[in-house]
Amino acid sequence: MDLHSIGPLAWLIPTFTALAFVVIIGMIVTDRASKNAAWVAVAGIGASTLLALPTFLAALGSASGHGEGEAGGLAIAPFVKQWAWLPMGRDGALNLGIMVDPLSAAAVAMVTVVCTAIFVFASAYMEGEFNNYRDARTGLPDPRTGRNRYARFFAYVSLFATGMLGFVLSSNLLQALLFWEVMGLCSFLLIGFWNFKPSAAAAAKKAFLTTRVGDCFFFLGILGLYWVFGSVDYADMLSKAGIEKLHALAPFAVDIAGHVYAVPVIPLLALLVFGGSVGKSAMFPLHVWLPDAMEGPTPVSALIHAATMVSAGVFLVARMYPVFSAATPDHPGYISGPMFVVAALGAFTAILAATIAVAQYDIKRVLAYSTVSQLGFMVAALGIGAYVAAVFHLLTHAFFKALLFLGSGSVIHGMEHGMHHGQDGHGDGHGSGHGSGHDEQAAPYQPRRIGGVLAADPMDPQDMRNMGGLAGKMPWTFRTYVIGTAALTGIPLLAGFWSKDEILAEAFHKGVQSQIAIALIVYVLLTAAAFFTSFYMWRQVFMVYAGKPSTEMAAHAHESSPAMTGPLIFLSIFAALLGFVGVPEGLPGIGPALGNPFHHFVGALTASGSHFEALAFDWTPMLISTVVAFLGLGAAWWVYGRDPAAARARDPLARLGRLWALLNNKYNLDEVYGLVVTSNPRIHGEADVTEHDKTVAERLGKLIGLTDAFSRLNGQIDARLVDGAVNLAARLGEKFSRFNGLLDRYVVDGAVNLVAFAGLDLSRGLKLLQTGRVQQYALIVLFALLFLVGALVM
Amino acid sequence: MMMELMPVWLQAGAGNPLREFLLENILTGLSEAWRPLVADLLTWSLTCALIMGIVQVTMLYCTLLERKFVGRIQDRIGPNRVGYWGLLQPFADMVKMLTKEDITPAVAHRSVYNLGAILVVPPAIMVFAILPLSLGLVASDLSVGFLYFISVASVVIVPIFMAGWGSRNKFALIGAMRAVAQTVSYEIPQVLSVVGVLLLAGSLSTGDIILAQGTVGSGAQASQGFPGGWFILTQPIAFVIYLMATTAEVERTPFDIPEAESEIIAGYHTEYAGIKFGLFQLSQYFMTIASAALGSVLFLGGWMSPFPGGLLQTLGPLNLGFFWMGAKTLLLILGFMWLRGTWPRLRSDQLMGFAWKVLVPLSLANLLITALLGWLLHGWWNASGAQGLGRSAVVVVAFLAANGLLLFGAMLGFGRLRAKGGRPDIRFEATGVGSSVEGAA
Amino acid sequence: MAMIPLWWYLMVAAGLFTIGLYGALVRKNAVSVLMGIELMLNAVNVNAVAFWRYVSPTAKAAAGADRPVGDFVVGMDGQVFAVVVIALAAAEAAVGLAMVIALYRSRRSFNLPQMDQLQG
Amino acid sequence: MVDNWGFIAVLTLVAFTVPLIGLALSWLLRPHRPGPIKQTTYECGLETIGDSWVQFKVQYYLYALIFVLFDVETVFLYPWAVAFLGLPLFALVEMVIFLGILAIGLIYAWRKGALEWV
Amino acid sequence: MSQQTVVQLVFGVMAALSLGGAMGVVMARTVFVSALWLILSFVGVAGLYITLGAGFLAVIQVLVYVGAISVLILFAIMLTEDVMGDEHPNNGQVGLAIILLTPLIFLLGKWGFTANWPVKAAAILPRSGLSVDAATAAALPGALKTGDAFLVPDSVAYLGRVLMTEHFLAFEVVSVVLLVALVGAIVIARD
Repeated sequence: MDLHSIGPLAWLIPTFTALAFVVIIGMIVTDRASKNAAWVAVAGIGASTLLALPTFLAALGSASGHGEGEAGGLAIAPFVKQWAWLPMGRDGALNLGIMVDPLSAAAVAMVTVVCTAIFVFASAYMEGEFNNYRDARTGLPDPRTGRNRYARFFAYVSLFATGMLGFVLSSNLLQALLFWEVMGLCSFLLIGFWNFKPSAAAAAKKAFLTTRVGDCFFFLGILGLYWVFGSVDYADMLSKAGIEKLHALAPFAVDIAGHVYAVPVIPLLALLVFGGSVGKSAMFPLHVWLPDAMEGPTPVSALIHAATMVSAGVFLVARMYPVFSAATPDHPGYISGPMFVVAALGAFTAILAATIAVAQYDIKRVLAYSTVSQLGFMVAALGIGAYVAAVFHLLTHAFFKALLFLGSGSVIHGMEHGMHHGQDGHGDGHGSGHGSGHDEQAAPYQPRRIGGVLAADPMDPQDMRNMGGLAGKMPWTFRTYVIGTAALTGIPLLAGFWSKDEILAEAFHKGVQSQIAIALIVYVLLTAAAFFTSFYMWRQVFMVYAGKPSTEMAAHAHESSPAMTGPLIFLSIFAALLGFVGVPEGLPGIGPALGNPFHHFVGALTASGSHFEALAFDWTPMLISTVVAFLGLGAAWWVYGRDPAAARARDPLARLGRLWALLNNKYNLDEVYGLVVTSNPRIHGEADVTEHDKTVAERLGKLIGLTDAFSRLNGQIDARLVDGAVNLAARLGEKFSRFNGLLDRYVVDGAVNLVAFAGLDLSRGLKLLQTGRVQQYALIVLFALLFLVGALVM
Repeated sequence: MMMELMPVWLQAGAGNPLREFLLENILTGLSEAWRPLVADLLTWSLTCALIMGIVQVTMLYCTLLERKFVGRIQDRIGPNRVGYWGLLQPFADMVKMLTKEDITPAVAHRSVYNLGAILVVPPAIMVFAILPLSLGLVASDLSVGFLYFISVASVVIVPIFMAGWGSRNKFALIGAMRAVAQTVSYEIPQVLSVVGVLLLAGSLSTGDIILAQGTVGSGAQASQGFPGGWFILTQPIAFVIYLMATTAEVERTPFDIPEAESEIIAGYHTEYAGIKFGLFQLSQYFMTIASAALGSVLFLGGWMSPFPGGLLQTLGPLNLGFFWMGAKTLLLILGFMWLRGTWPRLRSDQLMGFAWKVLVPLSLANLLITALLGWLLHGWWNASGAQGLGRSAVVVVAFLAANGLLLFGAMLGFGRLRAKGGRPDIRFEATGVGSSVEGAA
Repeated sequence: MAMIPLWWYLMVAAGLFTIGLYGALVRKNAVSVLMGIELMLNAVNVNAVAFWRYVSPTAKAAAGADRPVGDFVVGMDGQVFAVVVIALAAAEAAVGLAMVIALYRSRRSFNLPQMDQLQG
Repeated sequence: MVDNWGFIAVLTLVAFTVPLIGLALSWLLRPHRPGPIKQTTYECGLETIGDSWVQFKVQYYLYALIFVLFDVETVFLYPWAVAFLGLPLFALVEMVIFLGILAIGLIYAWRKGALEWV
Repeated sequence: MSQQTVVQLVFGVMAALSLGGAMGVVMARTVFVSALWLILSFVGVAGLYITLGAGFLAVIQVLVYVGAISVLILFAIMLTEDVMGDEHPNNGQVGLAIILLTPLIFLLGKWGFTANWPVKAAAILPRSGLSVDAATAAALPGALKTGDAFLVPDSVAYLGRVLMTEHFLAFEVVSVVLLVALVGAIVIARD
């Protein structure tokens, strides 16, 4: 099919899901909510898929059909259709539109397919919500609210899919930001879906506010890019002309009141845009929201972690790649400033999250940190210029991570059924009065700590220490889960192997052969992270599936319904086979036969005209990564696989002592944030703020030279200030910059100096800044405006 | 379209014979710079005087007519002492108003209180600018005529609110709040119901709207656009909605909650006496007349003769437009009076519910079917060779059928709502006195 | 034509804008602040319509100077802008006043200086 | 149709004179003997309790709110209606969408009980 | 000349109404009275629209601002007890605001006055009933052909046509904004 015949219809792809959203909301409003809501949502995303796949194929056809050599016709001229949204003066308009290029075509196909599987899975998974909803306060069954909540869930996920599809297909940055924020809203709604649980409500707030910090940077970046290009259209920014403009601009002179300052504009803008990605893709230091996002229903976790939200951050960096790479002279092997930051942050996040994941017990939390770690892989790959590898990993990861999350959902579902079964058997009245059909963290229990690590809650269906022996109970879940794990850990021939290998190979090539320091660091860190990845994933498999059941729950667990296992099997096919589209051409045997179509398709970077040459094949990194993967598997077997039951009862690695506790407590990062960013535990997302946490916090407070008095004072100040989005965002920004380093500190000082320069008393100025009085803010804005205008005019 | 047909001597601006006469014969001594201007101002002033005269007299005798008519309905005679058949009664009332002592409550906010009474009149007079008296006898045929009427009429709520608030009296304030809430609620169905008419007429100008209702069939007055004749034929539901909404807009029985004397004395003008009270009455009567006139413009063909082929449109050299216009307006005014004589007052909740739950959905539906039918048929009625009565009959029957279907559907729908225990429902609820009910936070 | 110079309108708009901004900056009462904002929106509208009237392209410009075409204003951009701003002003007033009412319910006050916390 | 706002300006001036003339005439003719009892607030002879500038219920606001938004709708409806018969079907579709979205609002208000006058 | 004087006089009255009303808004002690001044200001702005030849906008201004938004404001005031006025209606930043606003109005005035706006010499506004030649009609979207003449579209119809074609996105977005405002305001205002 020709892209020019199907391309103009691409706007329908997000429209179908949006329509599903509207229809379901209509069902709720007219009190007609029923299980049909799920089918409306599935129909919506299904229609999107049915349109997205031909679009993808058409793009594929255009890319290979018209192109000469590697740079396909499509890559030179992506399909763009725009409508004027807001005509602005004579020179242009803000547009709404769609852009189909290799990147967006591949991403939109991935998103729709994965979302379809997730939606089908959710239709069965959320049945508990439908059937057994109980009022949180009275504990009485409340079928009407249950119906509505079930429908509302599907409305939200449909809107979520709309956000992602719209974002991916956007033809300009502003529209992308719009859909980006739609996703932000939906993540808030969905993470807090069980909002009667304080922890879920807190996690939702945390996710929302944390990503907002990134979004502020993103928006500033968009404004800056508009300032430079006079347009926010990708077609203008990423075209050859745009890139040339970028090169011409790189060190930019700003004339303020006669003084000329050289401002490195492009790196600055690139980093601002990257700020958005840091928030959305949960890079350090804004990664804290993602693990807490587990408070949402499991399909939501799959949605957020695999197909949509976090991919959006990586997608953004990939989309804006020309801007990132353009800031510096264009010679091979040179890593530009912003890319250096991207690579370092990515690699650091990868290893940080991978080590944290090793010490988690919650089945979903392990996967969450795994996601953070894998996102680190992708971002690091982009940072060292491995564009194709990063996009490839983005796609494969979406499939197997969705598979793993859905698999964990199936496990939790089975465990809950086991729990109810056990209750019936024992006549135990436990569990009544909780609000939902699912009991993810519902039971009241007294948290104990053993060696600084929270002990298992025996009624927690998500705690891996309560599992075991599920391989026999849930055969299909087990099989697909193993495929997903193998794919993620890079066992040869599965999807993750090829994509991860490509990243590592590029890093190896640049680090070892081209002698680029950052690439070498990235390579070492990522290889280590790959080892940990293999270790914690196989640890999880052994803990969950191997041996004899550790609890009654696990003993009575049973396989989920076909509506849930079906999507698992479907996704596992992709997890197993998708990698073959990106096999290096140089690989003896299958390589030349398969021809690496993915690289040829995506490798020609959209519009900018440049494209990526595939590396010459090298056995060394591939062998190393294979060895690393099997080493991790072996280590996991050695530690956990030999006697799974004992390992569940007492973790062998707990012998590491304080290091183990530190890892289990995520390097105490939440506590550090609690002290430095906000002392309000409500946005921690941690429901179980225990005495231990407080002692940790205090110790840390002393550690970094803060007295108890200071923390109390700080607590009081913050308690007054954490009262809303505006104030909080300002506070977060300010505190955060102080925490984060010299650059930001410089900005804050600059702002203060500005106030002082105006002749205002310094302390009064600071007081003015934080009174919460809107009119004073407005006055300050007016003052700043006049100052700027005055500076420009004179 | 029919410019050449119009004797434009009331029409403002160039071409008005009166203006030309003044220019050529009276104002010859003035400088060129000032002459047209003074001529304009003089013409306009004379026009104003004419309008004011007609409107004032109509208004005075409307009060008498109302008392007589309602008296008849209630088996009374009505005023019959002052003058023959009570014909001088309005003037006696006027004298009484003028000579009564003016009492301002001590606690009132004086300036707002007085301004309220003053400001309530001008909008009610200003709306007459766009109402045509006859063919070409329209003072200012604005291209936004109908909207001008609605917006100027909606200004009246501001002085009403000022009156209620400035009096600093609980009854007055509650009356004002009710009046405003009711007026704004019924403004929406009023405005929506007319959209169908405007759509078919293709203009907001009152002159154009009347011309679009050219007599059914062919003849000198056959409309060049819409062939359906008077809009009451093609928009009956809109007509009924418009009448109801208008009745509520001018706060007449059965929609006179704002001045329900059994509950809140006299509503927002409780504290007004003498001429100030009279000004409120004046404004209300003006608005009633203007609304009736607008109703006849929109739905009854304005100054057009009701007979086919323009029979009795002219009598010799005299255009009888003003007669037909007056007769139709009077008919609608009598309709309002009839309602007042026969209907009990509605309750607040019924009143508000009726506007939003019945009239607004109904007028929206009416608008949609009108748009659909208009779009389907207008190509045909513009292009088809079919002329005359046949073409008109097809259009009228089509619209009538659609209206009938709509009415049927609406009844089914509202019936189902009622059966489901939904709204609109009828519940007993004492409105009680004053702040205890409405003042509750 | 041009019986009134364009800059007269711009002056009036500037005055309205500044007065509205003054109201928004200094009034304690939240409703008054909203009124100030409405004034500012009106000022913007006056500007938009004035520019539409005085500087928007005419048919002559659109058709090319060599053609015998009247000087009709082409386009309604200024008016469309004003209409949309009016709609947005209505939406803004509706939500803003609803917020004021809700805040009043919890605080028993209209005064902005007392509303320095967003926690209810 | 010649828009003539000049006439309306004159009519406005005249319209303002009407109440003023009435007031002036009345001021000449009427007696003026104010007294403290006369100037009390009228409440059927009872003493007034509390200030009359009382607080009202939120229902009034909700009505005004819905009114405002529908009023704005008419701003768009009228130009559409006037131009409608010369426009393609697309205009009808647009307006159906426009009205549909607003109807959702009305239904929402209805279901939330914002239209109940209690 | 004289006609110009009168038109300028009318402009002056309208400008005085709008600016005086605006001053009243920020000077009045009672909120209710502030709202009344605001209405006066709105009426003045409507008058300015008329002098600009935008009759539809003037009417809309009265309908929406005077007839609707001010009602909303008045009702919001009545819903609260705080209608008595305040001895100190301003917060503490009057002086600061005046200091900052003085340069603002100076700047705005300077730009308005000195900027070289490309003012059209004799632009004619669309107004129904004027017939034009075919060449002009070709440049005017919506000119109707009746017989041999081309009629300039009525400005209201012209506006409707533009809203439905060129600016249809804005048009549809407005409906969504109104819906959101309606839902949001109901949620916020109800208990």
